[in-house]
Parts: sequence; structure tokens; C-alpha cells
Amino acid sequence: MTVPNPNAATGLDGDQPLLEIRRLGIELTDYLPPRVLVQDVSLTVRAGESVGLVGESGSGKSMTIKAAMRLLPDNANVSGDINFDGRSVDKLSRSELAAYRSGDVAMIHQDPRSHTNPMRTVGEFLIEGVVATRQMKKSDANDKAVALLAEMGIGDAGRRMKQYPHQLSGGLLQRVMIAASLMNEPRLIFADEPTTALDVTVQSEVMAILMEQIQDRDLGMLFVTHDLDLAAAVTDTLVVMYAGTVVERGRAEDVYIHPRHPYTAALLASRPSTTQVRRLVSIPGRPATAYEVGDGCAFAARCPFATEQCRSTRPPLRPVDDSQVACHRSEELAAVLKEAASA
Amino acid sequence: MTPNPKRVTSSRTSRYATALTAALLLLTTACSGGGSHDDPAVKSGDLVSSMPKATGEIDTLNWNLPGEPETLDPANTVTYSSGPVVHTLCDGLMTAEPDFSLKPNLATYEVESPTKVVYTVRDDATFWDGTPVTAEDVAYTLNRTAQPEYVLSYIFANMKSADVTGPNEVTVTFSQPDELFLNEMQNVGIVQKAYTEKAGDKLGTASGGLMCSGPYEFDSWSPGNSLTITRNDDYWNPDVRPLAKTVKFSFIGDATALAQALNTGEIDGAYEIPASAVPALQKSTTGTLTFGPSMQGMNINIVTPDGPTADNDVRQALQKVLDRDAIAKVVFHGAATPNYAVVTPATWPVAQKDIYQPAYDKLTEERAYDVQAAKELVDGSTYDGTPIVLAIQAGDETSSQVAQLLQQQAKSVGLNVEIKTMQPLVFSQAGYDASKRAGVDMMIQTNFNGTADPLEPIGFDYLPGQAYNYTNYDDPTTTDLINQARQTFDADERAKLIVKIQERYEADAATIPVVSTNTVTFLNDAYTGAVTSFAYWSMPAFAYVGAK
Amino acid sequence: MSAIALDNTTTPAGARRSKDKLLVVSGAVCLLVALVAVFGTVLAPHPPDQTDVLNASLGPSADHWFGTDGLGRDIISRAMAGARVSFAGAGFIVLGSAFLGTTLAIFAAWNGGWVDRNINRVLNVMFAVPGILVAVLASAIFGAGFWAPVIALTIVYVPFYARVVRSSAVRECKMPYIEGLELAGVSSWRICTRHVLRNVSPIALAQATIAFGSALVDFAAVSFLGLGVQPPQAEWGLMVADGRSEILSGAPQQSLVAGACIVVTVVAFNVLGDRLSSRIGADR
Amino acid sequence: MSSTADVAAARATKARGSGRRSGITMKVVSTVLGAVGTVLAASFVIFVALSFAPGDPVAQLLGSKATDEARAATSAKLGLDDPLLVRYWDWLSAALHGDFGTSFTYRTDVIELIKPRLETTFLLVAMAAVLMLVVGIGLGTIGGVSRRWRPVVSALAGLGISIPTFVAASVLISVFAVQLGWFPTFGAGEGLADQVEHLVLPAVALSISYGAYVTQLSSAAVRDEAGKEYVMTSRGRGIPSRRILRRHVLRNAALPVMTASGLAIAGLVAGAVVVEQAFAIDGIGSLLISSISNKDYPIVIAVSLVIVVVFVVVTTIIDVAQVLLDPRQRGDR
Repeated sequence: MTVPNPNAATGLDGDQPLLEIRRLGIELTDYLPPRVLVQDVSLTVRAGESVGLVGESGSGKSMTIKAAMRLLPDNANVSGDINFDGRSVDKLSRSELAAYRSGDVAMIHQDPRSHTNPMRTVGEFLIEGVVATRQMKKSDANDKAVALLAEMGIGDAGRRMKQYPHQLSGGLLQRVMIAASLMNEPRLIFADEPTTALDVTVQSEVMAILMEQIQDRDLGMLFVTHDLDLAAAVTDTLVVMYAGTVVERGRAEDVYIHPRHPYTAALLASRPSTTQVRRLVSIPGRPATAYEVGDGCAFAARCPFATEQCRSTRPPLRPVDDSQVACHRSEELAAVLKEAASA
Repeated sequence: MTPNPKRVTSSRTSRYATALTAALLLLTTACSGGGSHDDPAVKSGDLVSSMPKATGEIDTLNWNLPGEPETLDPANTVTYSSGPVVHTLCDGLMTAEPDFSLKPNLATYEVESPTKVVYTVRDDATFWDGTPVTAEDVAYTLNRTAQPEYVLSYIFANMKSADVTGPNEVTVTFSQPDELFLNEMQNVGIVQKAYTEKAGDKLGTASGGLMCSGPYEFDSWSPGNSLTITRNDDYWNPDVRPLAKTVKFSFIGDATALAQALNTGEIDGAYEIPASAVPALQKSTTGTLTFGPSMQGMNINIVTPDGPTADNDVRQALQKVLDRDAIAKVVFHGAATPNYAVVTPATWPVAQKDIYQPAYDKLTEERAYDVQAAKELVDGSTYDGTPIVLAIQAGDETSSQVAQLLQQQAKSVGLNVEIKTMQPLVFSQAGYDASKRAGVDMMIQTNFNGTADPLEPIGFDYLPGQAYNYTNYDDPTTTDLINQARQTFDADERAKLIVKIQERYEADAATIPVVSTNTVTFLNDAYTGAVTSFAYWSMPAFAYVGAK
Repeated sequence: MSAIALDNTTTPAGARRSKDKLLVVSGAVCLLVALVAVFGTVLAPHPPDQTDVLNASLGPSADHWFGTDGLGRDIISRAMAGARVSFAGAGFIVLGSAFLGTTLAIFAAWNGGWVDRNINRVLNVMFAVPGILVAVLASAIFGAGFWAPVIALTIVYVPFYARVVRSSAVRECKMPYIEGLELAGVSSWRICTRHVLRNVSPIALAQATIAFGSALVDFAAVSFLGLGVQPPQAEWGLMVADGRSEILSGAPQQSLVAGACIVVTVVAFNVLGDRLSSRIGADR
Repeated sequence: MSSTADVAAARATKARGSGRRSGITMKVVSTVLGAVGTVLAASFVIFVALSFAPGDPVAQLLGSKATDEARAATSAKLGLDDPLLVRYWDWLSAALHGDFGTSFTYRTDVIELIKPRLETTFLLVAMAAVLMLVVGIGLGTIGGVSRRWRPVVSALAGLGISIPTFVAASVLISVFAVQLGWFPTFGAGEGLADQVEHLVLPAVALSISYGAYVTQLSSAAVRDEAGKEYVMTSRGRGIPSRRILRRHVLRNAALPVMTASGLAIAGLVAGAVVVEQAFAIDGIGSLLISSISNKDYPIVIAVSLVIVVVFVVVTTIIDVAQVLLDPRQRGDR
């Protein structure tokens, strides 16, 4: 898992990004004043590109992809632009939205068990999307589902189709989930921690199947995870979020090897090593949420390098080398951070 | 005396009844004066024994019974609900008139000796199926009813045998003279032997049916819902011409629901209207409420020889602390008349009224509501604040209200009355079984002085060893006087003796008379003819109701 | 990691702030009724048992705000006095069944195995017997009065607690720290009372608050049927029954006042219980 | 501790029920056996409890004037002198042959007394159940789906659940029968149309609090289900929301709603005891109350059993239906 996938870096350049998120803000309106969850987040996913969105729980990464699918609850207020293939997702009509969700994108969730209706069979789950949106006839959909299951390495696909979710193991169910996301031939897949809830033993297997499909079909992917290693291994570009904002963005190997933000470095330093037995270095303090932080850098409270400036002025996202970083002291700390990350 | 107000265990009437009714009318007029409330109370002159004769036919008369009859077996007919129905279906050897007088019905009788009576069954009477009523059927009925398993068997306690002794002749012999037996023959419906034997235990149930000779035939009974009887067009008695083709009975026991049903005309009439429904029905524009004479009443009996009520001063105080006028008005809404003596004016033979009246007036005066006097009595007594337990039957609203009023009024003179509610069965048992009323000082009981012979209740209550002599009253002089009175056949002399007896036991004050109640009948204004005295219970009451 | 899972919808947290008003209001009503139950006879404008036959069945007036009943007693005073009996009835039922139910639940959860299974089976059987039936039968056996329905309903309400408390006690008993305490040699009694009981008691409390309303209604229903508290005691169910005959004469005050007392009290307790249990996070 | 024992027990059960079909059958059989056991236990408890109740049924039968001999004879005839267990055994063996004995007071077969009353009560409960389910589930669904109507529905349900049947009865009688005169107030009527008219107010009174209960539960169930993550999955797949509501949310919410409705229907049967008293309807509830005061054992036991059986049958049906309808409970893994 820690070995970067050499095939991952493809098609960084393209004319128009598939998904473009600009200055996204999300706040919850049933609080007074409204609670800000995501602030000023911008990112792009090109066709065939895999983008990793990394951060701790509460950093706003899941909210971001929910916003991209327009799945946020009514009490969430969204600002900024989300464009898919040049069209604004927020302005899609009801039918366009349905077409967008059913045709252009697909989502794989963290916990396949709670994301499938326990009362419906696997087969019903697989074909419902395409049948209900009239993209396919039922029998065709059935055939395709069986074929996809087989592709996922699921033997005896015909029998599995008639089973209920609780009769499948988590890994198997996640493969079903992946198959379901491919039923409608989407161009972009949102993967929300697709392996986190699985047994460690099947995580890599499921991940491998997912990546294989993504690459075979040359799909774009926005991959949400808290696992920086995994993200670096499977994606082309990494976006690191903290407390609702982007703190660092860049090519996966750049960010992984040369973290430019103290938070990224701290994340890298705190990962368990597979080769050495040592105490885990955890990031001191508690992860903050967007509405809790003041005017300064969101990470200042936990940052060992924070200065007075960090605490009073929020650093903008700015280019540093090939990456973009929101840190006042990025340049002066470059060596220290690289050292810390690889320690 | 009947402890259970829902039940009429005896319905003895007497030949003095006509006179009695008149006496009752006079008396209640005398007693109902006074009271400041302008309640639309019954003026006692309104007590009516029957309504003007009806002439028009009715298709269906909808009548309510105070509850579903448990059975229509004449041998078990003792309740308010079953009585009028059974006595409409089944003729007795005798029958009553609205004024309580008796006349022969299926038979005439001859008293051959004090212990031998011969009944001659009339030869033109027929059962519903057309077969004649024979002496065989009569003897069978009498012997059947005498079996101890039947409730009416007590009537036959002194009967030795009932045998067919001639073509139309039944001879009844007694182990000792029993005058009451003759009167009770109005309440024993004659059943057909053949049918009854075939029906067995099912006789008088919804499925078993009946075979009698009355003016109506049993039609159908759907338990829990309704009971229907239809006219017997071949009724043998030309004097009785029923007007309603069918009578359909409902069984509403709830006062509110009953009043509403009568008010809307959904039900045409009902006997035994509960007191709490009286005010609403008095205002009714659909029908008329009629108060008729009855010999029932309510007493508070002291039921133990011990306890705080053993003190005569306490008893006298309780007599005076009871506001009988208020109770008649507020609890009974005028459907009752205050009463001050165990022997109610209704039970006086009318010819001897002048002998009874002065003594009654004296009691009335002595026991008039007087808080001050009662308080003095209590202060001078041995009363130490021990609660006086007053038992009432659960679910009996009027008893409960009387008890609550007494409790409040007793409190004002320093008597601590505690109300104890007993489940109906326990209450009934407590009426005859001293162990079931341990700890109880007083019980509110419904009193049924059915006979116009005052000696009967006196004998029950004040001779030593009697079941209803709750306080173990044992006064040799009283006992002597009672025995003397029993052998005195001159009415005036007897009355004088009774007044003497009364003076003795009333001084003991073990019974606190409350009110004598009236029979309350409601009938839709479209109809008339109903018998409104309590005699209805022993009569084919529904044969008289018809259109105006 | 984070204490607040922001990725989930935040409605419960958002809703809490505004509904806390409900908690305060319902709590205040409950307190008010409780005060009336305790001091009602003192506060009542008239002596609640004082009959006054000359002023029976009066309509509302300045002296008698809601009129008088069939024996001339002041209706509002009786309703205030009735609060005590109704409250005491429901209170005994709730306390008794909470005690029995919680004890049984913890006993079952702690012992587990066949003990737990059999207790559960018995509770299921008890669930199958309708409360009002048991209360009515109890009145037949012990005689009508205050205690027969109280005892019967106490037993009937046991499974109501036991089921809920048991499941949370089972969860509690499986917690690693309990095993730790056991290994450390702490006695079962101490673990059950100091740890398990303490941790399930908030749920039992919320359950009790909700049960109070139903207990009040069931208790009053038995009185309404004439099998519970007997006159001259003032009790709400009894007053509703007592006032029925006056409804026909167009004077439904007594039934309505007593009925309203029941409804208001039950609403208040239900809302309070609901708010409490959702605060504990044990919302039904 | 408990967990090990449970696991062992679970394994044992699994080992016995081999295969999927027999798993279901075992579950159904054990549920039904449990139900029969409950009914037997209830009948015994009621029988024993009643025999300890004070008051002698003979007092009711023969009145106060009867002689002691007559009382003794009647008591012997009714079998009241036999030991308790003998009486219960006699009763039970007769009951198993469909003979529930003869009423002491009515002196007729208990079955004949119960049957017509049961029809009345059944109609009452059926009408109340229809009202309760239609209004309860309807309102509950609205409250579960629509954020706008949720507070209204939850306030209505909160109020409704707090209105006892006897209070509702008094108010309904006062307003609709006495003031407005729209409905008759008592009895059960004859003929279906008349019966329905008679039972409208009682059915409304009976259904209010259970209807509110069903409303609350179905509202919560629908809301719960609508908040489940798989619903978001479906939305994310572009499935029309109507279809999601119908095919997923409502269908899945139906299971808990069915459970609640079943319990509520059983509750209606018990509640009928109170409503029948309040509206003077002669159903099995009224029969029960009057028989209790008369100590008419055969009726009390038979009616109590009818109520218990209804309870048990309803809960059993729910349990069995749960097993059959919910794939997770079918016990096949």
C-alpha cells in the first residue's frame, strides 16, 4: 500500500476540467450565526485524473463531495461554484440533476452495509439506478450487473444477485457497490473512504479492484480519505484539507515527499510504519472545525512552528514550487518539514 | 327486606292494596311540603298508578329494561328486568291490577283448610301452541319451582305437595298455614310441562325459549343486544287485548345513555328510570315522566350490636342529622319521599291510617333535621371519635350520594363516618352473613316492604334470632307484643298493638329510614296506557301500552 | 477522534436548542401540577368535600368558577384535591414498577444465560396481558379502592421498564471496564449498584417520566369504571364518570374540567419524558 | 459471562435447524408454542386469582331469602366445592373441547353469551382500527416526509396520545350527541348500517390515543428510514425521489409501523372495555365488567381469554410476519 502506483500519474493536462470547484463554502443555517463547515475550497478533477482529498474527520472533505453531488441537506447553505463539464451543478434543473447523478457521476461510500437497503436483494440494488432512470431495460441491466460482478472477481454472480446485503461480507458488498457505481458508465467517481470500514485483510484487494476499473475505463475520481499513504499511492493530485479549508495542493508525489505545510508533514509523521516498530507520533491537540477557528491560520493552535503572524492572519493558498500551500512560513520550513515527514 | 337494590326477591301484595294506594297518595302529599328549592319536584298528588287507556295499535314498541334479563325461566324471575317480561309472557294462577289488587287468572281457588288449598284451572286457557293449560301443567310448574335450585323456591318453603286431584283440579297441601303463598301465585308463571321437560336447563335462555299462555309469545333473544316478544293473537283472555304487535327490549343500564335514547325517541319507554336521569327527562319534549306508587324505600341499617353505634344517643343523633328533604330532592330529584319510620306509610292498611298517623307524626318531628340537637346528643354520648363505617354497594350511585351527604352532615356534629364500598356480591352476602360484615357499623339498603302487613318486616327485624335482626334486638315486651299482634285479627286492635311495638323498637333507632321511593316510568307522548305503579312488575304490563 | 461527527446531518443538535423551551415549559407544568397535588386541599377556594345541597349542579359563577357538582361541591376545588389522589396513584405505580423493572433488568443482564432468557420470556408473557384487564381483575380480587389498581398496574408496568433497561444494561455489562472490575475482585453487588445501575438510571428515569402519563390514565380509567378509588374521594377519573349524568342536562363542566386536568398533566409528562430521553440519547 | 453462553446457545440452535427452510419453521413453531403457553398460563393465573376473590356467586344466584340448604345445593351443583385444581382441570379439559361452561347467572352456554357480543366488539374494534390506521399512518407519513408539517403532526400526535378514551367519550357525547344530536349515544344498534352509525362515536373515542401512537411511530419510522444512508445512495444514483419514497422509505418503514399497528390493535381490544362502559355498548367488555361483579367465573375466564388470545395472536402474527418479511430475520446467513 505504501508503494506509489506508477500508473497513477496519467493525463494531468487537459483542456477543460471534468469537475471544477471554485471557492466552495458550506454553512449550516440552523445555527445562529450559521456554522461554517467548509470555506474557500477550490479543486479540479480532469477527465481520467484521480484526485485525493485528504484530511482528518471534520475537515469538511465529505461535505465537499456531497456538495459536488448536490446531496447536502436542506439546512446547508452552499456558496461558490461547482461546475461539471462546464455546467454549474447548482443550476441544474430537476431532470438535469437526475441525469447528472445517474449518468455522469457515481459515488462509492465508506460503509457499504448502511448504504444498501437491507430489504432489497443485491440484484435489485444493482439495477435500480439504471432501470429507474430508464437508461436500460431490466433484462439488459441484469446481464450487465452479472457481468460487472464477475469483473469484480465475484464468483457465482447469479446467486449473489438474489442474496440480501446482510448475507455478503463487507469486502464483497463493497465490490458490489463498486459494480453499482459502474452500471451507468459514469465519467467521474466519488469515492468516500471506500475501504475504511473494511477488514484490513480485504482493503487492498478492494482498492486494487477499484483502481483497476478506474484505469481500465479511464475515469476521473475524487478520492476522499484520511489515509495520506493510500491517497498518495492511488491518485495523481493531492488536496489536503484542514478545518474546512485547503491547506496544500499538488502532485501526489510532491506532496508526499516534499510536504510544504506543517499539517501535511504532521500527518505524514503520524502514520504507522510498516517496517519499524516505534511509538506513534500523534499531532498534539484536537482537530479543529471551520467554525471554531478565528482569524489566523486554522492549524496555528496545533502547529509547532506557529508565530504571532500565523495566529492573527490567515495565510492564503499560494504557489510554492509546484504545489500550492496556505502557510506563511512554507519556504523557510521546507527542509524541516521534509525531515519531519520522513522520520 | 332486600339488600340488593337491583333485585326484587319478593313481590308480595295484598288485598288492601287499593286502599293503600289512596293512603300513599294522601301521605306523600303531607310529607313533601317544605323545602326552599324550586326544583320541578313531583308533587305527590302526581303519583299515578296507570295512564289513560290506550286504543291504537303499535307495530313495534321499543322498551328498555334496566339490564339484560339473566333468564326468562319463570322459576328464576326475580329482577327488575325479567319480571315484567316474564309476567307478560307467562300467566300466573293469579294476576295483579295496577292498584296492587289481586284477581284470579288461570285458576280460582278454594281454601279448604288452613293447610289445604284447591285450585280449579280454567278450561279455556291455551298455551301459545294452542294446547290447553291443564292441571297437570300447573302441578308440574308448582313442583318444579319448589326445587331448591330455583330462586322462587322460598315461596314453597311450607308446601308439602301439589297434586292433580281432578280433571281441572290441583290440590296444594302445607306443612303449616301460609297465607302469603296464595298471593305469590301471581308471580309464578305457569309453564307447559312437555316443552319445559324437553328444554331442560335451557328453559328461558336465548336458545331454549319458553312455552307459556300469556298475551305475548317469546320471539327472539340476541344476547347482549335485544329481546323481542310478539303478540299472541289467540290469547285466551278476552279482557286483555294487547295493542303492540311486537315489543322489543333493549338493555341499557347506564343512566346517561338511557336518558339520551328516551329523549331522542329511539326508545319509547322504560320503567325504573335511574334517579340521575330524572332531571334530564323531566325537561323532555318527547315523552312524559310519571311517578307511580311503590312500596320500596331506602334505609340505613345499623348492622352490629357493638361499636360506636351501640350508643342510643349516637343513633338518635344520626336520625336527626340526616336531611331527608334534601336527599329526596338532590339525590332522587323528587322521585322519592322522605320517610321517618321502618313501617312506611305506604304499608299501612288504609282503614287504620288514623291509628298510625299520630305515631308517625311524632317520629317525623323527633327525627327532623336538626344539627344543633344532634350535636348536643353526640356531645352527651360516649362517642370517642371512632370511625363509624357505613357500607354501600359499589356502583350504586344513589347510595353513594346519600352516604356522602350523611358523611358531611355527620361531620358537622362531630360524628366521623367512613364510607366503605363493597362489591355487589360481598354486599349481598353481608346482608345475611354476619361474618361478611365484620367491622361494618351501618349499611345503606334498599327496603322492600312489599306487603301491607307491617308485622312482616317487624317480625324479620325485631324478633331475637332472626337473620335481619342485625343489632340482636331482644326486648321481651316487644316479642310478647309481636306474638300478641299475630294472634289478633281485629284490624284496629292489631294496628294499635303494632303502634305500641313500633314505639318500642323505634326508640331503639337501629334503622334510620331515609326515603320511600316511587316507581319512575317514562313513556313517549305518542303512547299511553302503561301501568305506572310498581304492580307493573307482576302484570302483563306491555299488553296495555298502545297509541293514544 | 472528533467528538462531533459533522459529516452527519446536524438536525438533532440544531433542534435541541429550540426544543429546550419545551423542556422548560413541560417541566414547569409538571411542577405546577405536582404542587397542586401536594397543597391542593389548602389552595382550594372551597373545602373539596363540603356538600351544599341547596347549591347543587350550579353553572359557573364568581364563587364557583366551574360550578358545582350534583351534591353542591365546588368543582375546581375537587379537581385540585383530585390531583393528589391521581398523582399518588400514578406515582406509586411508576416508582414501584421502576424499582422492580430496573432490578429485574439488571439481574437478568448480569446473570445472562438461561436466567436472562427466562426472565425475558416471562416479560414477554406479561406484555401479552393488557393492563386494564389486570387492573379490573385485581379490583375484583382485592376489592375496589386505591391499592388494587395501583398494585396491578405496578406489575403490569414492570416489563415496560425491564425491556428498555435490560437492553441497555446488557450493553453495559458487556463493556470491557466491567470485566476489568470483575477481574479486580469487585463484588457483583457493587458492580451492579455502583456502575451498571448508575449508567442505566438516566434511561430508567426518562422511561419513568413517560410511564407516569400512561399510569395516570390507566389509574383514572379504573376509577372511571367504578373499580378504583371510591367516592367521596375526589379523583379525576371518578369526576369524569360522576359528571356524566350532568352532561345530558347540558352541564358537562365536571367531566370536562377533570378530563382537561388529565390531558394537560399527561401531555406535560409525555413531553418532559420525551425531551429527557432524547437528551439522554435513548429516544424511542 | 452472558456473551459466551449466548454464543453457545446460538450455535446449538443453528446446529439443530439445518438449512434455511427449517430455520424459519423452527422460529415459527417456537413462536406459536410460546403463544399457546402464554394463553395457558394466563388462563391458570386468572382462574386462581378469581377464586381468591371475595364474594360467593351463590349470593347472586339465589338472593337473600334462600335457605342454607338451597345455597349448599347450588354451590355443589356449580362445582364450587371442588378443590381449585380439580375445577381448573375440569374447565381446561372442557375448554379444549370447545365447551367454556355454563354461565352461573345467565344459566346458558358461555359461548352463546359471548358470540353476539364478540361480533359487536369486533365491529367496534374493526372500525376503530380502520380509523386509527388510515389517520395514523397517513398523518405519520406526512409528518415523516414533510419538514413543514412535522411540527403540526407531532403536536397533534402528542396531544392525541394524552387523551384517555373515557375523556374523549365524554367530550364526544357532550358535543356530538347531546349538543348537536348527530349520533346516537348508546347501544350497538341492529343491522350493519345502524350498527355502524351507533359505533361511530365509540370508534372515534377508542381510536384517538392509539391513532396518535401509530402516528408517532410511523412518523418516526418514516423519518428514520428517510435519514438512512442508503436513501442518499439512491438519491446519488439519480433515482426519482417519488420512487425512493415509495420503493425504499415507505416499504422499509412498513415493518416497524406494522409492529406498532399490531400492538395498537391489540390495545384497542383492551380499550374496548372502557369504551363499551362509557357508551353503554353491550360487548364483551361490558360483559366482563358485569361478570366480574357477579363472580360469574365461566364468563370472566372466557372473556379474559378472548382478550388475551387476541393479544397473543396479534403479537404472534407480528413476530411471524417480521421473520417472513425481513430478510435479516430469516436467520439464513
